[in-house]
Amino acid sequence: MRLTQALLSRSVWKGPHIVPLPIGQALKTGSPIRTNARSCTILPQFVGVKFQVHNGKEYVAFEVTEDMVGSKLGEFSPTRKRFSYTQTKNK
Amino acid sequence: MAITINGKAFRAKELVTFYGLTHHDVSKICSKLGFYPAMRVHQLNEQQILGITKELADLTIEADKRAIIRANIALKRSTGSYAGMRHALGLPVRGQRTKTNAKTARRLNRIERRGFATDARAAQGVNAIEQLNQHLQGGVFGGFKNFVKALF
Amino acid sequence: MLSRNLLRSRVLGCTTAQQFLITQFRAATTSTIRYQSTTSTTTSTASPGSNRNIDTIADEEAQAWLSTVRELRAQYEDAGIPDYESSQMKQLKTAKFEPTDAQLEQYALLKDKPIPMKHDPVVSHCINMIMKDGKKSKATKYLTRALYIVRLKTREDPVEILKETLDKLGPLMETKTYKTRIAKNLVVPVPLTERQRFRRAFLWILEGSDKRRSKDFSVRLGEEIVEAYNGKSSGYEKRLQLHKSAILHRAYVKLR
Amino acid sequence: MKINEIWESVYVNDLQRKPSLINICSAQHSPMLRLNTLVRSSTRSFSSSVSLQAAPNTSKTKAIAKGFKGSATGKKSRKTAGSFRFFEDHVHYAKNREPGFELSNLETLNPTTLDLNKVVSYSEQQLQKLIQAGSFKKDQFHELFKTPITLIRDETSTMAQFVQDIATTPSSQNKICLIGERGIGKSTLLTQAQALAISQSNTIVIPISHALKLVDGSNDFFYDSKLQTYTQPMYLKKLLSKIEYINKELLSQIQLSQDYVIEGVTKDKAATKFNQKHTLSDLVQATNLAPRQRGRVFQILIQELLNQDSHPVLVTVDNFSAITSHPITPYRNVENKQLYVEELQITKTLFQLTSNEVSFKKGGVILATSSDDKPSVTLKHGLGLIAADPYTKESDFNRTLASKITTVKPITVGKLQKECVGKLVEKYIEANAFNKTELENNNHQNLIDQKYVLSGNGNPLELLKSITMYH
Repeated sequence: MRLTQALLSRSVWKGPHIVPLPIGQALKTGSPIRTNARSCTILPQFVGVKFQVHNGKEYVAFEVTEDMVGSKLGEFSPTRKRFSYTQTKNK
Repeated sequence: MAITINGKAFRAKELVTFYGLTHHDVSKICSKLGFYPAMRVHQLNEQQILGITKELADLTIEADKRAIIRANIALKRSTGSYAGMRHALGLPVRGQRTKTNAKTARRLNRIERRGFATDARAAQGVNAIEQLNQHLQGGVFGGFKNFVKALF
Repeated sequence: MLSRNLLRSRVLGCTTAQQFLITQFRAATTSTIRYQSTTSTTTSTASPGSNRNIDTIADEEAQAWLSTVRELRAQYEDAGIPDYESSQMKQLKTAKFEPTDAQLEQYALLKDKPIPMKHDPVVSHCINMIMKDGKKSKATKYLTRALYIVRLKTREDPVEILKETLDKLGPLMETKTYKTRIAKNLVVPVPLTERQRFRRAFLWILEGSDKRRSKDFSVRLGEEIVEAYNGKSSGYEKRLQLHKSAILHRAYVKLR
Repeated sequence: MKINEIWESVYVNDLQRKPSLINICSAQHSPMLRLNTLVRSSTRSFSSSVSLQAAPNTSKTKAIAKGFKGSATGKKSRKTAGSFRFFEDHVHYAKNREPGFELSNLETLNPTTLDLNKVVSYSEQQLQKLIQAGSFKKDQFHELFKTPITLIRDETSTMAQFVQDIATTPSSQNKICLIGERGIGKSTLLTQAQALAISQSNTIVIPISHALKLVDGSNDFFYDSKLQTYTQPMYLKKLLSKIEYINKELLSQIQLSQDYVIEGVTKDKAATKFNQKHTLSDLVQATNLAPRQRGRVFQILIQELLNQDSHPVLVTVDNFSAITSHPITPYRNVENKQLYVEELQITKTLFQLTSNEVSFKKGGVILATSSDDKPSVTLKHGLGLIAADPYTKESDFNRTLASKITTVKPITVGKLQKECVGKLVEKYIEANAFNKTELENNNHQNLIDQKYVLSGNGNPLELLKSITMYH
């Protein structure tokens, strides 16, 4: 990852965008965190936690790995489906 | 150097630019080797050319640079992020429209990104320094060196 | 002290007339009158904070200001709107220009003389042929520079040389094709006027100048004019071609 | 040798001054022809450390000069004909024109007889040296005449007085800067001062004809650790050869005051020794020195001239405003930081002279500004013409440089009187510079009145333009 990309997107003085989430609990129980906070920055503490992030319709589940740190939760929950043409409506 | 061309010292569109070499890099190399701003390519001597190749050897350019960029894209893909997905689909990554345009993305965005090739040999992964030497000894360089114009 | 109390009582009383005066007063004391200001002055005078400002002003000063304001008001009410129909105004409207004797004399002297032309007519014709996108001054610069080159190469008056060249190079006849409704088209030789001849000649010169090496158009043009003057321009072949074809079709010349 | 051959050989040989060719030119052809030879030679030549080390010039150089498009195989194909130059250069090049008119009965510029409002020419000796000094510029319409002419005006006497003063007083007291609008004659006055100094016969002239060349990055440079400054060998080569040509006899009269050893640049080149039997001329002419040693030669030359008091020294700088307008040069040091003008040897020496840090025992400095340069507050404030505005940008106002020219006296060059315009118009009529129709339609006085107005009430350049560039 290029450092600048993370840095350029947001003023440094603000720090990362942190949303209060029950991380400790999730780590203990291993239960997934269901959240709508797509804009929450993934912190190093999140590694190993399972998330279910809302994409506008449903909750997409994924597990945070080390490589994901620094990006947002929403990046891993795609909001759009690829258009595919179907011949009949009843299919 | 120079040969980059868009750099301050030697301007020659036809000569090679190296992938990953910025104007600032060129400026730094020229300053370090003591070239003056209006200097022209044909004024370089053997020693100075060696100096340039030495400087270039310390920079990540051409194949190395391409490898880095490919690795970055592969990482994004492997984490399953949105950016990685868009690369895989050959679509723009940063929210540009796709109804029209998006031609650059369609050309460039893929997991094994090629990067801009400076010439055929560069695309085949010929070592940068080898390439420079080839250009300086006859070949493309020989043909053009007399038509390199000063910056002014 | 009295006046200050008076003022204060007025401010607190807040009758409309009093408010107006105070408004004027405040505006004058801040030395800028804010006609367009959105923060209305009337509301600010009514606020208790404004009393503090008034307290700091000396009695005489306040009186002086108030009296001036009254005076101004009275003046404005007396004078009313300026009268644009007054005799002075009418005079200005209907005033006529009367030339002096000296001016008349000069007029008589210059009456029959034409205004001198900016350029020689042939030169300005050439300038117009060079001109692109209405950029006349640029075209003028090109031609004058070219003529300077001609001057240096020949050491003679370049305008004369240009005229002579155009005269030498310009074709005398041209062929025009008329459509007859029968099988064959009619090719008729037509004599050209001087302006037409110069036009064709100069366009050939421009054509020839494009084949020269300099990146500077004025240099290419200057050199081409000199060459054409010395009889070396490619335009002479074109001229010959035109003449040949005219002679070929001489049978069709309309003499009447 | 035909003229064309001479030109080609001069041009092709990298424009370097070849004594033999110069002699041929001077022997057979007009001075204007020589003027061009020398002006060509004053353009950049690849003769420095860099170019010496560079690959040898092959016949391809010739190909460029002649405008051929040569391929690597050496096959040449000529596609177009004619000159490849731009207007200014084309007009300046003797090959492209017939010899100019020779005005009869012109006196030469002479310090003893300076009649006001008189058109004069330069003497043969002055002309040769001035041409070599690069004093005649491209846009001065000298090509109208066989040899350059000049007008004696009010300011000429100021120059004459100045040249007299430098013969007796130290240079710290004689520093002037010519200012004025475009085309008003600043460079011409500078040339007149040089000519007067040359005819004074014991004045050493150091001419810097295009100050812009010092600071625009067009010459090579390197850091001379002994001198603690950046030197410009290519520029110095030209400057030293100019100084040597103009002051040949004078320099050979000045003996070195101490021994100098100039080291060879490589092991196989031995150090060159100069002792007190040698003169400055020997030093400047020394051919066996490496290009990298030219900075040292220049330093010794200036040092010796500062020490002596037998000969007055006149330093002239044309386009001086280029230096004050570009105090941060495009040259960069090893750390990729741009160099400040005072880090360069020649400009440093100039500012030492203007700020009285050093001073010739007898001598003076003439600076001439150019209106082509970006106007800078530095120069005007330095000369005391405008007050400093604390809000001026750093790029427009360099306080350090301004403080170094505070003791320089500004001399404003004014417009010509109508009388002078009349005198000049007469000469241009004589030289056939007018259009015929213009001469036919106007009487003499009428013509002068017209030209006076068209020249913006007496601007010489505008006057010339209104005559030659108006049809």
